[in-house]
Amino acid sequence: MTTTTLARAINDGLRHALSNDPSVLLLGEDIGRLGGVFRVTDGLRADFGADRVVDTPLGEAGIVGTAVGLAMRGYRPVCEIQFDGFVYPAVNQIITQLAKYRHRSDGRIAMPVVIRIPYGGGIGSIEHHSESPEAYFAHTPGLKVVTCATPDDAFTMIGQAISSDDPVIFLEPKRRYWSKGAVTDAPSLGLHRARTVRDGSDLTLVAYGPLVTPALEVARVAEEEGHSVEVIDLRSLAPLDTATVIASVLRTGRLVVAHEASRTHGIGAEIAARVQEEAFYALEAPVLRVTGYDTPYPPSRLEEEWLPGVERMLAAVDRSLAH
Amino acid sequence: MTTTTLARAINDGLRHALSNDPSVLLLGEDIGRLGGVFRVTDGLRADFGADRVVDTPLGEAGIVGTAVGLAMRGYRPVCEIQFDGFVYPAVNQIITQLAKYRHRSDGRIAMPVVIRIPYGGGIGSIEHHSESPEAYFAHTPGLKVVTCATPDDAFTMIGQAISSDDPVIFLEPKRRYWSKGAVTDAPSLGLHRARTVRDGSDLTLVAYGPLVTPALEVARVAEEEGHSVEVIDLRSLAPLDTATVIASVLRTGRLVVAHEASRTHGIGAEIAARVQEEAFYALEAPVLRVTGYDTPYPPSRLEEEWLPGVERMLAAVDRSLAH
Amino acid sequence: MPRTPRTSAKAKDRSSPIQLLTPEGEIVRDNKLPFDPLSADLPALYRDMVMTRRLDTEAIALQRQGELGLWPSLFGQEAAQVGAARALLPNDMVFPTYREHGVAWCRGLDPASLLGLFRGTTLGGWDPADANFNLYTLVIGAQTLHGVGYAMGIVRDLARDLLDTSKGGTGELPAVLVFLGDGALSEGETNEAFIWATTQSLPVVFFCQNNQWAISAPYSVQSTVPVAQRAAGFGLPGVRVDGNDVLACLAATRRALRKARTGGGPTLIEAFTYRRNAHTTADDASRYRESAEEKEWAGKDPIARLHAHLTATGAVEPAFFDEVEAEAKDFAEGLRSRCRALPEPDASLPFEHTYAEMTPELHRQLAHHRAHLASLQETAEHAGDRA
Amino acid sequence: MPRTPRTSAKAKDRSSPIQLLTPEGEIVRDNKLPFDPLSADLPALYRDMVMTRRLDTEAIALQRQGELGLWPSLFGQEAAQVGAARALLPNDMVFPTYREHGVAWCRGLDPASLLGLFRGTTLGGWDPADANFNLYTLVIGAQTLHGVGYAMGIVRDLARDLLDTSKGGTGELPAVLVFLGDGALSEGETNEAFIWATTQSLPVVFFCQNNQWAISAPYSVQSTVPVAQRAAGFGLPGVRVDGNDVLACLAATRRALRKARTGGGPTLIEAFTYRRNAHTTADDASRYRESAEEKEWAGKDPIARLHAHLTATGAVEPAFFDEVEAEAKDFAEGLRSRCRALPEPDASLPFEHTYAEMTPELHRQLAHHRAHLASLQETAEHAGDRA
Ligand SMILES: Cc1ncc(C[n+]2csc(CCOP(=O)(O)OP(=O)(O)O)c2C)c(N)n1
Ligand SMILES: Cc1ncc(C[n+]2csc(CCOP(=O)(O)OP(=O)(O)O)c2C)c(N)n1
Ligand SMILES: [Mg+2]
Ligand SMILES: [Mg+2]
Repeated sequence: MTTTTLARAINDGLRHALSNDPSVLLLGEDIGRLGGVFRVTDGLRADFGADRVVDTPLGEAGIVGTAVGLAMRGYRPVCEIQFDGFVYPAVNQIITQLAKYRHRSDGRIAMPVVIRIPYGGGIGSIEHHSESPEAYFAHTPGLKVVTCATPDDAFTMIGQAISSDDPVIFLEPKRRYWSKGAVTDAPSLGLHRARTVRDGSDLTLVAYGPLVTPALEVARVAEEEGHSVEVIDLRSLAPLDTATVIASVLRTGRLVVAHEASRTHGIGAEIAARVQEEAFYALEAPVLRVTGYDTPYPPSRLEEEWLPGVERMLAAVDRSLAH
Repeated sequence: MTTTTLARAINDGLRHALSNDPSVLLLGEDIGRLGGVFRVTDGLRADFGADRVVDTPLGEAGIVGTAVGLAMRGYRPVCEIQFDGFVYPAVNQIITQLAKYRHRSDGRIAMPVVIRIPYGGGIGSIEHHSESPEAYFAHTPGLKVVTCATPDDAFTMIGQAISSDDPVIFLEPKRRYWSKGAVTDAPSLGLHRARTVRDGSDLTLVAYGPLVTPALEVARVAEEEGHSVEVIDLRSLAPLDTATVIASVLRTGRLVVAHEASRTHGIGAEIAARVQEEAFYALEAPVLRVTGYDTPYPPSRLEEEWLPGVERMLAAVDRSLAH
Repeated sequence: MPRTPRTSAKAKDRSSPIQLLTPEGEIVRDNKLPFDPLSADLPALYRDMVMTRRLDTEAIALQRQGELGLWPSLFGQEAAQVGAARALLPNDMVFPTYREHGVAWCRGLDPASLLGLFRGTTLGGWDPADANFNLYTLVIGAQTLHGVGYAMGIVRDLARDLLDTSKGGTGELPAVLVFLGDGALSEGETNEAFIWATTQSLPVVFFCQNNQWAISAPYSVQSTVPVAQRAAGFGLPGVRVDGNDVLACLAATRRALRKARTGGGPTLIEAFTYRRNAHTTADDASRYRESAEEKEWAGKDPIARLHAHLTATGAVEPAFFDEVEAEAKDFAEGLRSRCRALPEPDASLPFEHTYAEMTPELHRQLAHHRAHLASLQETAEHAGDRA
Repeated sequence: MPRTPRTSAKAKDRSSPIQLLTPEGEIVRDNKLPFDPLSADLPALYRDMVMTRRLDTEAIALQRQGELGLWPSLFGQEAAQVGAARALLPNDMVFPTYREHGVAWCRGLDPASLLGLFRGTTLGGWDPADANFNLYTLVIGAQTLHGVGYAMGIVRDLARDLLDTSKGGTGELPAVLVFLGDGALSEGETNEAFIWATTQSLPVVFFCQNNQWAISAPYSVQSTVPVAQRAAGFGLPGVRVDGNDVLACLAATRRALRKARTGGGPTLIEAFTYRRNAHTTADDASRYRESAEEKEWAGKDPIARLHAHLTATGAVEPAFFDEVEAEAKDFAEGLRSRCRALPEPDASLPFEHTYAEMTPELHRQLAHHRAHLASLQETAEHAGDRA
């Protein structure tokens, strides 16, 4: 067990995969010589060569499109998109090709492709560098979407994603890249399972990626106020581990979902829809959502307040408990 | 008042806009000489010239990207995407540019651009020709998304969309192109208002685009069985006219939402999330969804059963009423 | 025996397509594309083109009879497809668009399997590994990047010693042959494919059938210069051949593939041809083009010119043509019944093929769907009960 | 007085960039790009470059002081930007990337307004109509299509008699000048822009600053041939100039803009230059390139060579240089304080600027947000109460 940053944990996971499976290779802009703008691929080109850690031309469609072709030839490409806001040129290849190939080919052709995307706000950056595009992908049949909140999960999940025979959008909470934590080699949860990171009995608080840390803080503060909040780290956004969430809500009767992405059609909407359907009589209050607003991401001087944080989550918890 | 097909009603609406506003122009693949693969732009090039009804190169990014530039120069471009499944090469321009320009420019630059997309299944076509991509756009702040179900609305709404100073994704239910109906010049509803197309008191059934017709059929059958179903045609998917839906649910206590798009993160999820939040105590049963499944669109021999239709809606109505 | 070819009269005009077999059926020489006519099995090429055309004609008929929903006809493009395909080795990989029925034929793909996609029984229909012929791709341009990525894989297989280049004695890589249309040149993705292929010097050949139309858009909507010239901008060689000349297509593709296999990098070939039918059976070409143009191109028929050549040179017995005709007729009849016999898809397949394993939600949805199908069945059995 | 220019020694090498002002400060002639040195105001160009560099230096300092989050430096590209910009007429429209601070300077944009974007107070910062200088675009390549669309609008304005081309006596269209980087050549959208511009013969000039790096990717990752050669593939003229030579950049852009204005269609200009700083203040160039390369390019400095020329020819008094220096110093000081004075954005702006009118949902969300802000305020006032 070692203590390391989330970025380094992913680096370790990539290194592990590159070492163990010669069919793994990395593609992306600036991932080689530079080691990526966040240094997540630092040192990998030196150790595995430019053929396996490929500095690509500046074209996201090219990155994903060639990954599709590589997968057809038996490779397991791991693509890096430099920032959340730059994934869109690749969306045609992702949605019409990567997501659909298995189905199109009557199950014959697998697409074991991982697309790593640093996502989310809070780093004081400029436009297109702070977005949360997860719902676009989670709405797309054929894709899997996961995100990690701790170095431990980061290490384990990147490995699981690379082993997956389905395409995985792997979302990295960029403002947590430098957060440190223990990395164990304990037997781990399946890639598509949510994790209850704190037990509680009065209310269920669901978060993922960058908001797991503030969600735990919310539970701590709530406890001081006499409320027992259960916190679930969703981890997998597609498929959703509805079972874990519903089991919790059946006990607590109350649910708040938090994410940075815009509210309308965000992950919270789907969870609310499922929970009200499957735990209708257990709900003592409506499912509440604490999310980014339905505006484009604001200039960074506004982001601290614009982003859902501890205060807004606490307010929602209070509101739910008051029902 | 005349009776015409939905396709022709849009054609009339486009003609009207081209006649009345010299800053309107149409861009798209095969819209000129051919009049579009569905003939929606039939005759317009002959009447308004190749500079205003522009046969473009085969590139959707180019279509929307140049529309953005035209809008900056004061034009009101109306883009046609040939089929739902071919919008994705344009998604970068739509999401990072078209949707965000007003916000980026501190409100200075308007993007009065319409993107017309024939969408939905049921016409026995091949892959990429039967999809329902509305949720991607409805999740994108800065975009408006509307769809029509009747020739009357088609005519009115395309005109309203072109007059809008915001970008509008205009979804045309392709399997209704040949449906006939009256086109009035009655004073019409705002572009972003839902319409109650049938009053009822036991349950609210929300649909839009291609599913409004079967929803009305469901209400008819239900009536024979003694149940009074209110049918709402949503018309606007972004913004959602939540007020109309909630007012209805406050009366009926029951809600079923139907759409062809995949279930997870579809429009139904957002409606369920809002209604359970805002009409929590009025709901006598969970909000139910009747939707396309979470698979890619199937080969056409399977579509009739795969698509949500009268039978599946009726089953959901029964299930809700039995709660 | 072919006569010693004379030099093509057109050879001097730089941009005019290279021709090795004239519309009159004469084999000519062009220094820009050296070719030994003895290296080609002309009767076999003739047979391929006739069978390909018959496949096409038959599919159109099946569409008219309601057996297929749609059919994109290759009529007029037989030489381009057969010429390109016959340059391939078995371990080369092909990335077609949706119109390469003639390439499929030459690869030995079961022609009936091409029909499922257009009949609506599948979105694919064959195993790409069977004949090294990928699935059809309907999103214009998308397959160009797949072909490039596949070629990146080949190069890496080589580095990993996974390629047995010693056996068979070629000492060469497999190559990738990517097909695209003239319209596809306008999609950004296609241009990215050129960039990736060139900067990595990949073993890939882009074969563009410039049939001069992208549905209703004449080539002038896409470009002011020939397709082959696009290559110059990206630093890969471009070559323009008469796409109705099976020998020129064969020669150009052979040369480009050889270059690719030996590490010489990619090539863009333009086969200048003509889409003699409408875009698909759903299209009406009379709305956007002149029948005079269609007539003109009828006079440049790719099959007729090889027929003329084979006849003039006496390379085959007259009976040969009858035999091929008879074979095509048999084939067409078989195809018809095999089309009707294509298996209907099972309703659970979309659920099962979305992921490697069904998710819990898909399990639920499939259960729901099965119940729905059962109730439909029931409704059908007790028709009228409900109303 | 400039001497009669001699012919450039490099003029014979087709692919070497055209140079009109040598690194030693000598004006030379190149038949491929005729230019009358008297047509340029050399001291003014010198001043523009010095002020531009000072703007850049100052912004870097502001970033170090924490006043800006980030700054993309143009250091080394002053000649390319000033040369291109000084070829513009007022009613021409410019579509920059995010590095064209020198172009902004020449257009007369308030330089302080460039800082808001990097300070995080706005995503834009100026009205594009004020100086016919569009907002910065951060998505690589996206602006190329905007420029092309804008040019389509110009042509249609002409058709609608909305352009007063008679007054001012030019009889010419406004033109569009689109900037892009060498990396941007690899995005599909950029290539689509070439297609649209060429097939419609639009009044647009693409000005590519090939600074040889796209963050850490050397140009060899993007292409095996010079940027200007890309043009050939699309049928538009390409021209390659020394991007550190303000006269060559001016001359090439002038010629291309004139051509565009008179209906001659688009041009692609490659200004071969060098990004002397890291990609942005957040980048560390030592991770991916040699300092020897950086040193080599320091020797080709665009300002030094014009300084040498002005000194050698005695075109300006020695005091001129001091005056420009003093002006730059004043400007820098003013910029610093104006940066700090940039207005903080109001929290309601994102809500108000998402649509022309706020939707009901946004009204609700803004109300919620205001309540949230108020409660934060309260919490701050009664700090510690909660815990
Ligand atoms: C991305 C995309 N946009 C639009 C279409 C609709 N479409 C199908 S075929 C076609 C024309 C293709 O022309 P070309 O590339 O010349 O190939 P051809 O049909 O002539 O073989 C178009 C526009 C599509 N399939 N994909
Ligand atoms: C679509 C997209 N992908 C990736 C990025 C991240 N990025 C920002 S600048 C840059 C390099 C651009 O290089 P170039 O076009 O040469 O311009 P330069 O920075 O050299 O001026 C990259 C990859 C981006 N902004 N947009
Ligand atoms: Mg074509
Ligand atoms: Mg650069």
